Amino acid sequence: MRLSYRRALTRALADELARDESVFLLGEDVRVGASMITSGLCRRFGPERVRDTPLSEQAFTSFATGAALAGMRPVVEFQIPSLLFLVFEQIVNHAHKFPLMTGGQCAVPVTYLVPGSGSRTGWAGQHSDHPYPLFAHVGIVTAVPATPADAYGLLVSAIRHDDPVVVFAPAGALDVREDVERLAPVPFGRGVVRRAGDDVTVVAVGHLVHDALAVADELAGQVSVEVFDPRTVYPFDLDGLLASVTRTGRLVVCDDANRSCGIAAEIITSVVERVRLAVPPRRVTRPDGAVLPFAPGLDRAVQPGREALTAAIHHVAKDPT
Amino acid sequence: MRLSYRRALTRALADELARDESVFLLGEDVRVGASMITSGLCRRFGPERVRDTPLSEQAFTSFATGAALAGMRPVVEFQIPSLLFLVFEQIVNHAHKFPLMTGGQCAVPVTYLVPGSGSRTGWAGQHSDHPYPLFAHVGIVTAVPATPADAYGLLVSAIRHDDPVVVFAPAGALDVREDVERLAPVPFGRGVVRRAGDDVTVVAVGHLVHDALAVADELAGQVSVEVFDPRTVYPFDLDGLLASVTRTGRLVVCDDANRSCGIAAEIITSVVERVRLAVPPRRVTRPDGAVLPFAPGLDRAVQPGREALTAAIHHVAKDPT
Amino acid sequence: MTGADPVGLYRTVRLIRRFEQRAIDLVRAGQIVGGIHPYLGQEGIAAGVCAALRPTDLVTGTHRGHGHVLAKGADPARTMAELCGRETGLNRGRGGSMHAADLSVGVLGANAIVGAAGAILTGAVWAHRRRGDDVVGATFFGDGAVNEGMLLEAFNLAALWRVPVLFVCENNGYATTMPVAGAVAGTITGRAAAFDMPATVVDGQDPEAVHAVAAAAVARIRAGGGPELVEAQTYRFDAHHTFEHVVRLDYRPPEEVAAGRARDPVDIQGDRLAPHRRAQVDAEVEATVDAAVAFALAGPEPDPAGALDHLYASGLTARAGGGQG
Amino acid sequence: MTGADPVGLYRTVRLIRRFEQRAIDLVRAGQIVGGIHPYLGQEGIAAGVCAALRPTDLVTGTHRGHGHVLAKGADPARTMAELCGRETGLNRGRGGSMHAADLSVGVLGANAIVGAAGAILTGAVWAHRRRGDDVVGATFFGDGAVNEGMLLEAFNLAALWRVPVLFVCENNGYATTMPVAGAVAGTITGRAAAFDMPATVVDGQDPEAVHAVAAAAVARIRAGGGPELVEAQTYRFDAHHTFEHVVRLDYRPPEEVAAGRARDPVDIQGDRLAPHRRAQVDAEVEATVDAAVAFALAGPEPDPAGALDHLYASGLTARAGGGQG
Ligand SMILES: Cc1ncc(C[n+]2csc(CCOP(=O)(O)OP(=O)(O)O)c2C)c(N)n1
Ligand SMILES: Cc1ncc(C[n+]2csc(CCOP(=O)(O)OP(=O)(O)O)c2C)c(N)n1
Ligand SMILES: [Mg+2]
Ligand SMILES: [Mg+2]
Repeated sequence: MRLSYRRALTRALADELARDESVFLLGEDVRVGASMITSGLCRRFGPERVRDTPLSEQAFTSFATGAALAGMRPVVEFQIPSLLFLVFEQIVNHAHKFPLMTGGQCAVPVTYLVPGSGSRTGWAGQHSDHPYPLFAHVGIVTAVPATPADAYGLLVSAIRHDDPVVVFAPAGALDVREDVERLAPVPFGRGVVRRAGDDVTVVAVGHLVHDALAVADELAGQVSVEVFDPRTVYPFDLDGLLASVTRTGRLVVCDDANRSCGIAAEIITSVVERVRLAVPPRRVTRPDGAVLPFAPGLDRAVQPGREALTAAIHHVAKDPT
Repeated sequence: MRLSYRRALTRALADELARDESVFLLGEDVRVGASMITSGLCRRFGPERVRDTPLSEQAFTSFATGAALAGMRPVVEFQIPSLLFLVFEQIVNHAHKFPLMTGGQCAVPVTYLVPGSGSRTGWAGQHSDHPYPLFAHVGIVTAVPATPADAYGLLVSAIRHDDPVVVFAPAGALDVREDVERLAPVPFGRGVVRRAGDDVTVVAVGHLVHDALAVADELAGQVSVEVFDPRTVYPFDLDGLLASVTRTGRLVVCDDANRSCGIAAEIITSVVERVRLAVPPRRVTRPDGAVLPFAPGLDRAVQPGREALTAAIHHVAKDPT
Repeated sequence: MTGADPVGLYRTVRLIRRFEQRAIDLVRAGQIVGGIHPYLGQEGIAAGVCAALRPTDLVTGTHRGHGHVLAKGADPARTMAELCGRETGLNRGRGGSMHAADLSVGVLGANAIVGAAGAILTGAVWAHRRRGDDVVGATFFGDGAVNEGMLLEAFNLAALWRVPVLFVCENNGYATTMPVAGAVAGTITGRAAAFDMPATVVDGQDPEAVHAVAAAAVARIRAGGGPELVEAQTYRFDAHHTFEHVVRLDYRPPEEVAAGRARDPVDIQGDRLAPHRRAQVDAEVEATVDAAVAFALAGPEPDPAGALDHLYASGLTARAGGGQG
Repeated sequence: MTGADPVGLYRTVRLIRRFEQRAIDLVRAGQIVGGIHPYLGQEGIAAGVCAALRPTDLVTGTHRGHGHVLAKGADPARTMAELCGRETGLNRGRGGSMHAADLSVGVLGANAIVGAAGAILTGAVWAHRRRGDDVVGATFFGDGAVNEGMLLEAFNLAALWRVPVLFVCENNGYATTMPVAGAVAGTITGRAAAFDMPATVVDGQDPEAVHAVAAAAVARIRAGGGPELVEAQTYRFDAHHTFEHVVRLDYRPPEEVAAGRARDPVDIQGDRLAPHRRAQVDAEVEATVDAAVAFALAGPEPDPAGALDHLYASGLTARAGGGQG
């Protein structure tokens, strides 16, 4: 079956809505499906389960928390990644903290879905963030699927999970298509080697997995690159990565968030705490404190790209042990 | 002059209010001084410049942004660290982004002051966060002073700085006193070696500087510990740290934020990108996703403490090269 | 709704009063760490509103939340144990004063963030209704909270979707040190009118008056009339927080405090009972509170090894933070 | 305030209309990347309100912001260059459609986050007043924004501190695909009443009516009467965003769209001019817009080496993200 990333998300929502009465969707323009993800779902499941909300992100995020406390499994769609900044308190201070603070009296199974995270070319500074490290820092399960099958499987797992989960669907991956045999839930904290290699391990997150694969193909013959896709950045599959990096001894991490205190830092630190690398590792990320400028050439310049990744791989591969 | 950390903050505010008409304070209960930091300032500078606000954190944070755009230098006090979650959008999406997005037409010189960040024993889950890595990630200048002189100097620098600055004054440092000769601004991105040593470099943040010094004293004779206080976690004084760690070859980072994507990860990664350590580095932090439980014994168990730091230092010092 | 039960109301206000006084003693004795926000003087509101609710109905409280938790039916002993941070507490000592919760009696928790609970309660009540449960919810908040955007968003959502919620504003005249007039443009009831919610003002010092207004509102709400707001005008008899017992903050004129304290809900309700009946209830309450304190202090402190228990309901385990790499 | 200048108002609505139409052409031609939120149909509001302001007064716009920027006096050529992402744009190509700003004419910027600008404008106006500048501010927002808590908090702050701000709600009936009735419990003007702000409803399709209401409100506000709200009822003639030109979303009945488009502010105002005068203005506007497009397309694209220019006003430099370690 040929499946697009977008349709995979739609399919995941539809399957879970059909499977479990306690699942419902909440968000802005989800009935009409302005994000192109929820299209058709209102017709099938009705406006009670595909609920359009007023522009009140804080209230509807907390409404989802309350509904989850009462046994529902809300999926909240956000139209813009930075809307997560607006509801950060509601997610981190309430949804995340309730189970511990109540001494285990409750669970808060909410999924926050951000279709089109990262740069959508031309949407500029306030629409182009990719804040998954913020959620990894506060300790909320955070998935950044790279492929249609993973988009399906991670979203399904998120909905079935008993704690809050954020699913970032990068704008740069929404148009990816692939042949999929079987759709199935994908477990959290289980990465996957997308391409085997011997010389350098490249960890790539989200849409950058595809860039990493392209670069690896280009470099084939010169450098043998192994591409590791963590799928969830929290929890992170450290064992999976260590299996790769203990072989290659060389590590590059490529991700589309800001550099400082980002997931690349976390990955590299977790590795060097345990394993001696042959050469110093490298990060290919957004700059510190990045704000994406509007003009397409500037926007691209701020994002991690294939050139920078190629340079980093060459650097790490050449570096004498 | 004997100065307490609290008084140092008050003094910094008073000096800047006196020096510059464009400085003003904004926050909840700042007139009466419920946080014990702004006490006496309203009497001296009047209620127009020491402005009590309704409980409308988002509006008054953005009000400060607007006032800054119009040439003022607001200092916004927050009573609880997690209130920064509530205004995260207002700070990150607006105050931080305006200069770039307008192509350099404006500056947003606002100081966000959080007196009593981290655990105030017994205030439990929603009052005990220490979210400085979030601001380091988004690229906002973030100071975590450890001493009264730095509390003064970093707050003064923050107020004079032309970009947003967050100043965390850890609860664990508020009662520190020291003899201070001269009060002066402290530059950002300039760390300081609080104690010289040869065997292991310990980077400690905020109140943990004092714990690190105590541990270093205890270990004197066994392990010679150098204690490095970065003072600002963003920008971070990497050159200063490298000077230390290239000598010792051993690194432990001790900070009171969550582990994943925290400042400890950033520091370690920045070091290993450039320098080969003799042995794997270590982190002493809060756990991943930490929520501070109420009971004092549990609260303590979740925070990084002297025992864990001592163990980490021993481990790193003993580890064969 | 049936009429008020004068003895029941008195028992509740008296219980909250004595519970708070004993809790303050325990703060002074160092048994409650971090202090509390005493509910003294405001007891009539929690008592009156919760008497209008059913056991299956839901409530959320505030940072000043013991009264709400007790009035809704949580065990005073386990509540006091929670304040003392004991394993025997409602939240196994993980929540403390500002987070005491007992979902088994419909208390979704006190909440330490001003204005945050309204939308949470609205979602919970809506979810129950979808399942066919005939519940309503009551969410308590202070006069300070009506300036929080997140609460105003919740007003809109509840009104729009006709979620059966009673919004209860405890107007005690101050948000910490900020007087209402310095913080609220317009009025509190006007905030409700903005969202087409009926609003009623009631004397919060009179437990029966509160009960009457709440019972009428809850009946309308349960019948599908949509959410309502009640503004209960009250006065906080003691400190904003017990830290004020140590550090004097100067913001309420002594005459005002004296006048406020003169209208005591415990006496107002107590005077409605025959003296011997009142004395009887007082004795019962005393025994309950004595037992609560004893139970609390006898409870074991939680084992630090379990500090991260329940961090994830899913059973996910977090890496620890110690020096173990 | 002096009375309306019919020609001036017409010039502005016509300018905005033609600017938007040409911008849509440039979106189709791939010269404006990311699309725009067209202001078509709502021109009378920006024109009428800004005609009631002085050059030194301040405004903030919205995601649908070109009209506000132009009406307040920004250069159409540099505005169009900004939309095209050129170095010659208002923001040196760093902002684009949703962030176009020109502080030199009092435009603190369009703002892409719904409901966010009100408090920012309030702070800026307050700061100017403290310095003794006799400015007022006008902040534009849609019907969707009145459900955002942050905007409601701003209403309270402005009203409480009597900051001279005009809150202008452009009620075009929809927030993206959500009709007002599905989102707003109560009324828009009731939101103002809640904070004791006077509110006026005006026909947003009639530029002179908008101007009259705005001028009267601004005069009261400037004289110290405190903030006010104007609800301008209008209709969006085109898509929420140009992506709808590509992807059809079904939410507005065709009859409604036809009826809405029948009341065109450009014609309503144009009909007040003598035909030759109108033709003259049209020609002037055409020349201006032609020149703006030519200027925009002739402007150089910014050098990627300057991608992080102005990230920090303080001159702090950020570490780059490339593979350079
Ligand atoms: C969002 C938020 N802002 C600030 C605080 C700090 N704070 C705790 S209680 C309080 C005052 C609350 O006043 P009110 O709502 O009137 O309730 P009261 O204390 O009078 O019962 C403040 C400012 C908080 N907990 N949450
Ligand atoms: C806080 C926030 N929520 C959601 C969005 C996404 N969004 C952009 S415009 C829009 C609709 C705005 O409606 P309205 O305020 O009525 O303005 P209009 O588009 O009709 O001019 C939405 C939901 C946003 N930009 N900001
Ligand atoms: Mg109050
Ligand atoms: Mg609209």
